[in-house]
Amino acid sequence: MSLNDILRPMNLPAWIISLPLLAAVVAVVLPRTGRWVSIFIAIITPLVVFKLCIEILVHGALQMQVGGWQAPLGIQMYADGLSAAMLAMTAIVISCSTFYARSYFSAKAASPFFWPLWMFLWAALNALFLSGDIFNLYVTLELLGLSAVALVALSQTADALSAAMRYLLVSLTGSLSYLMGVALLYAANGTLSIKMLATVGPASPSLPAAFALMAAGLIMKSALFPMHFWLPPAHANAPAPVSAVLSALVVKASFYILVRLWLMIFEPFINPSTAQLIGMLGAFAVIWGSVQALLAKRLKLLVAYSTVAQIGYLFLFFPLSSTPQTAHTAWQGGLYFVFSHACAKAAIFLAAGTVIYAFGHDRINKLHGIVRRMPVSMFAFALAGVSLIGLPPSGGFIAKWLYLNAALASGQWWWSGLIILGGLLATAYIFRFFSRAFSYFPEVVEGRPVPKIMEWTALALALCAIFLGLTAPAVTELLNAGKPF
Amino acid sequence: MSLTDLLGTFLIVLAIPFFWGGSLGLLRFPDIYTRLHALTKADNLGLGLVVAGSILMSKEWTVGVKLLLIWLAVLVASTISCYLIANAARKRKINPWKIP
Amino acid sequence: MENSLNYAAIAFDGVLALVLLVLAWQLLRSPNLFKAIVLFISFGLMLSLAWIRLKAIDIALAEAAIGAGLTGALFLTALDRLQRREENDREEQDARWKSQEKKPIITTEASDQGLAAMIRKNKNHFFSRPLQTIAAISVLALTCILGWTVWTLPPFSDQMSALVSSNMPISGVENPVTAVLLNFRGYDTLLEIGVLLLAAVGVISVAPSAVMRTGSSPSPILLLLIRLLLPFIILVSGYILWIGKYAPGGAFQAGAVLAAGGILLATAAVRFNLSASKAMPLATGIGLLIFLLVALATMIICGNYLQYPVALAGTLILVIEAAATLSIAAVLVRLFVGVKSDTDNPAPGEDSQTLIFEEENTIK
Amino acid sequence: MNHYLWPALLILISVVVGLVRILWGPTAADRMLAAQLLGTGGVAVLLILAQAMQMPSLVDVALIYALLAAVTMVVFVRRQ
Amino acid sequence: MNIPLLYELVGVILLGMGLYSLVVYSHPVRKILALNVSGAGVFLFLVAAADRTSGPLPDPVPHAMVLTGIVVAVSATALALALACRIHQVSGTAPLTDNEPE
Repeated sequence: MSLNDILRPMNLPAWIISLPLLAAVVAVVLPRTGRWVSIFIAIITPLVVFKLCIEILVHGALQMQVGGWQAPLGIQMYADGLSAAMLAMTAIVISCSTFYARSYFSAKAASPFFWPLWMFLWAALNALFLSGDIFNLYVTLELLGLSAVALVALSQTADALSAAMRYLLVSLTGSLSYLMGVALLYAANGTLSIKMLATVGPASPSLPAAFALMAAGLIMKSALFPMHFWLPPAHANAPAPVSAVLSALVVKASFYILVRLWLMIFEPFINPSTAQLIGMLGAFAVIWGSVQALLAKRLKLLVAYSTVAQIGYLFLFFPLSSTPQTAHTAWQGGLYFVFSHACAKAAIFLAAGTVIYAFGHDRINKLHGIVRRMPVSMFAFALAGVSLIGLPPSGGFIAKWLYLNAALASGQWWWSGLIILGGLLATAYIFRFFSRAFSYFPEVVEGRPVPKIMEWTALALALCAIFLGLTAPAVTELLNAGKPF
Repeated sequence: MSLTDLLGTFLIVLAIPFFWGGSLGLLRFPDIYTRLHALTKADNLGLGLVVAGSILMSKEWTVGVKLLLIWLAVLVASTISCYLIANAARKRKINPWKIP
Repeated sequence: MENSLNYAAIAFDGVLALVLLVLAWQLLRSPNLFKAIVLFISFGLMLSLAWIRLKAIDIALAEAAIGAGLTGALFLTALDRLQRREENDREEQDARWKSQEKKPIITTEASDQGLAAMIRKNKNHFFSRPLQTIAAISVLALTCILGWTVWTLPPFSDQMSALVSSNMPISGVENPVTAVLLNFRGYDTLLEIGVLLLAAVGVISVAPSAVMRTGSSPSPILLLLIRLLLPFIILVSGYILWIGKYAPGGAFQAGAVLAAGGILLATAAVRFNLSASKAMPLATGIGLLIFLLVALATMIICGNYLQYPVALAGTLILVIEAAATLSIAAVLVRLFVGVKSDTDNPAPGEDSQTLIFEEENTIK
Repeated sequence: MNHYLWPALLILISVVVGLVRILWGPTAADRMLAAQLLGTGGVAVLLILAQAMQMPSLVDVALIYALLAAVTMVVFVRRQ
Repeated sequence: MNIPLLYELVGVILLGMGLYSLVVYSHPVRKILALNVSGAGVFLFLVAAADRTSGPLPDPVPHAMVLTGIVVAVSATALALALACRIHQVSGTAPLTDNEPE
C-alpha cells in the first residue's frame, strides 16, 4: 500500500482532523513527548491541507460519507473552496504560533498542559470547517469552546481565570442556544445534514425560530456587539500564542458556521431586514471596538478591542450580500476580511507577546522607543497594522475595496461611510501605539532577550497579511470552487 | 390473570402504605434521628414488597435474581448511609429531640 | 378499560411534569446553595423517570449515573471547597449544620452579596431591578414564542427511524441507540470522547494536584460499605457495557458507573493519589486512541473513515466501547479529584502510595 | 398492563411529598435524607414501571439507582 | 394533549427558567446549575420530539444526540467548577468580578 493510497483525496479531510487529534492523545498519554509531537504535526498537517486545496482547485468540492453511511443516516464531511481556504488559514496561523509557542512556553510550568489543549483546538477547528452536519457542528463547537477556555486559563492569574470562567459560561450558553436550534430543525425536518436541509422546500413555521436560536448562539460565540463583553478580558489575559489563535481563528469559526447556514439553509426564508439588523450590530461593533481600543491602556487590550471592531466588519456581509448582483462581491469581501484579519491579528498578538516576554508588561505609556530593542517585531506590527487599517497592497485593503464596491452597487452607501470611518479609527489606535514605540528615546530600554524565532514567526504572519493582497486572484479562485450559492 | 400475577399485584399495592408512612414520618417527626427511622425502615420494607411482587410476576429467573440483588444493594446502602448520617450528625453536636 | 389506562398515563406524566418544573424553579431560586444542589440531584432522578416515560432507556441509565450521581457529587464537592475557605471557624461551621434555615446567609449569601456589591459598582452588568425585570420579560417572551413554535411543529418524520431499523442488521449490534452512537454517527462519539479527554486536561491544568485528602480516617462501617458495594459496582459496569450490544446500555453508562465506584473509593480514603498510578495517563487516553486508530485503519482498508467491515463491526464496536468505558471512568474520576483536590498545600514528601485508609502515623 | 401506573403514581406522589423535607431542612443532613428517600422510592417506581411499560431493561436503571444513591451520600458525609 | 407534547413544553419552560437564572444570578455555582437545567430542557425537548413518531419505537438518533450532550454537559460542568474553585483559591473572592485588565 503506497502513500498515495493512504492519502487518497477522499481521505485527506479525515487525516486533517485526525493528525492533531492523535497528537493530542499522545501528548496526554506521554506528556514529555507532547512538544515534539505537536511540532511534528504542525509541519505535516499544513502539507496535507495544501494537498487538499490543490485537489479542490482542480477537481472541485469533495463530499465524504463518514462510516460509509449515506446522508440522513450518517454524517457528511464536506470540503469546498470555503472550507479549504479556512483550513489553510488555520494551518498557517497555528503552525506559526506553534513555533512561537515552543519558545514562549519553554520555561513555563503550564507547558505539559498546553500542547494537548493546543492540538485539541486545532483538531476542533479542522473538524468544524469540514463538517456537513449540524449536530456534528455542535460537538465541534463544544470541543473548540472548551479547549479555548482551558487555554485562556493557562495563565493562571486571577484575571485570566475570571476571564476564562466568563468565556466558558458564554460559550456554553451559546452552544446550548445553537443546540436548541438544531433540535427544532431536526424535529421539523428529520435530518441533520446541511445538504439535505438546504432542499427542505417550503418554510416550516419553526425555521425562523431555529435560525434565531442558532444565530444568537453563534453571535455570542463570535463576540458580535453587544455580546462582546467576554472577549477583551479573555483575549488580553491569555498567553500570547493563545490570544493570537483565539482572535485570528476561534471567533471566525462560529462566523463561518453562521455564513454557511445562512447561505445554504436560511437566507430564502428569513426576512431581509434581519440582515440589516445584523449589519447594524456590526456597525456598532466597529465603532465601539475602535473607540475602546483608542482608550485602552494595555497593548494586548488594545489589540483585543481591535478584534471586536474587526468582527463587526465581518457581519456587514449579511446586509451587503442581500442583493443578487452584489452577493458575490460581498462574499469575497467578507472572506477576505476573515483571512487578512486572521494573519494580521495573529501577527500583532504574537508581536505583543514578544513585548511582554521582553519587558514583563504591556502598558502602552511605558513602551517608549522599543523599536530599537525589537525591530523585527515592530516591523511585523507595522505591516499587520497596514492590513488592519486597510491600506494597499494588503489583504485588508482588498477586503475593504470589495465591501465598498458591494455597498455602492447595492445602493447601501451608508455602509461605505462606516467602512471609511472604521479605517480612520483603526489608523488612530494603531498610531497611538506607534507614536510611543517608534519615538526616539535616548536610553535603551532594559529587557530580557527575545528568542529570534518568536519575532520571525510574527513577521511571517504579517507578511502573509500583505501577500494576501498581492495573490488575490488565486485566493478568489479557491473560494469559488464549490461555492455554496 | 394467573394466581401469581394476582399475588404480585397484591404485594405491590400493599407496598404503597409503607411509602406513605415513610414520607409522612419524614415530614412529621421532630429531628433527624427519628426521621432516619421513618425512612430506612418503612421505605425499605415497601421496596421489599415491590421487589417480591415483581419477582412473582417476572417471566425469567435472571430478572428475579437481579431484582433480589437490587433489594440487597438498597438495604446495604441505606443501612450504612443511615448509620453514617446519624454519626455525622452526632459528631456535629446536633442534639436529639426531647419531649418538651 | 382503555380509558382508564390513558387516565393513568396522563396522571403520571402530569404529576411528573409538574414535579420537574417545581423542582427546577425551587432549585434555581433557592438562596441556599446546598439546598439547590440537593434539589438538583432530585431533579436528575426525576428527569430519569421522564426519560423512561419517553422510552429513552439509554438516556435514563446515563442520567441515573451521571446526572444524579456524578454531577451531584461534583457540585457538592465544589460547594464544600468554595465555602470551606470562608469559614475557618469551626463553630461557625457547626452553626451552619445546626440551623441552615435560620442563617443561610453565613457563607453562600455572603459571597453573593460581596459579589453583588462589586457588580453594582460596575455599571455594565446585570443586577439592578429594572434589568432583572427586562430579563424576565424577554425570557418569558422567548419561552412563549418557542412554546408556540413547538406547539405548531409538524408531525415527526419517520424516515430516520425507518432508515435505522433497515440498517440494523449490518450495524453489528442490536440496540438501535448503540448502533447510532458507535456506527451510524460514530464520528460524533469519537469527537465527544475527545471532549471528555479535553475536559480532563483542562481540569488538570487548573488543578494540577492529583492528590485528594480528607481529614479523617473513614469509619469501619464506611469501609464495609465499600467492600460490599465496590465489587458489585464493577460487575454491574461490565454488565452494562456488555448488554449495550443488545439492550439499553453501553460505554457511557458503564463508564459512569465505574467512575462512581472510583469516586466512592477516593472519597472514603484519607489520601487518594491518582498520579501514583503510572497507568493513569494511558487509561485516560486509551479510549480516544483506540477509537482513532480504528477509524484510520478502517479508512485505509475499507475506504471510509469509521467504515467497519460488516463481519467485524460487532467486535470492533465492543473493543472501542471497552476502551472508551475505561477512559470515561478514568476521566470522570480525574474530574472529580480535580474539583476536590486542594492545590495550594501539597503535603511534604508525597510518596507514591495510591490509597491510604488510615490516618498517617506521626511517629514512625 | 398500564394499570400498574396507578401504584407507581401513588408511590411517586408519596416521594414528592417527602421531598418537601428538602425545602424545609433545617439541617443539611435532613435534605440529603429526603434525596435518599427519592432513591428508594425511585427504585420502587422504576420496578413498577417495568411492569407497566413491559420493559424489562428498566430493571437495569433501577440497579444503577440503587448502587449510585450511596455515592452522593458518601461524598456528603465525607465533606470536611 | 398528547404526552410527548407535554414533555416538549416542559423542556422549553426549563430552558427559559435556566436562561433567566443564568442572566440574573451572579454566583458561579448558580450559573452552572442554571446551565445544567437549561441543558436538561433542551434534551427533554429533543427526546420528547423523537417520541412523536407514528411507529411503536421512538427515533433513536435524538437519543444518541442527547447521550452525547449529557457527556459534554458533565465535562463542561466539571471544568467550570474546577475553574470556580481555582479562582476562589487564587483571588480569595468569588469569581466573575469584572476586573478588566487595566
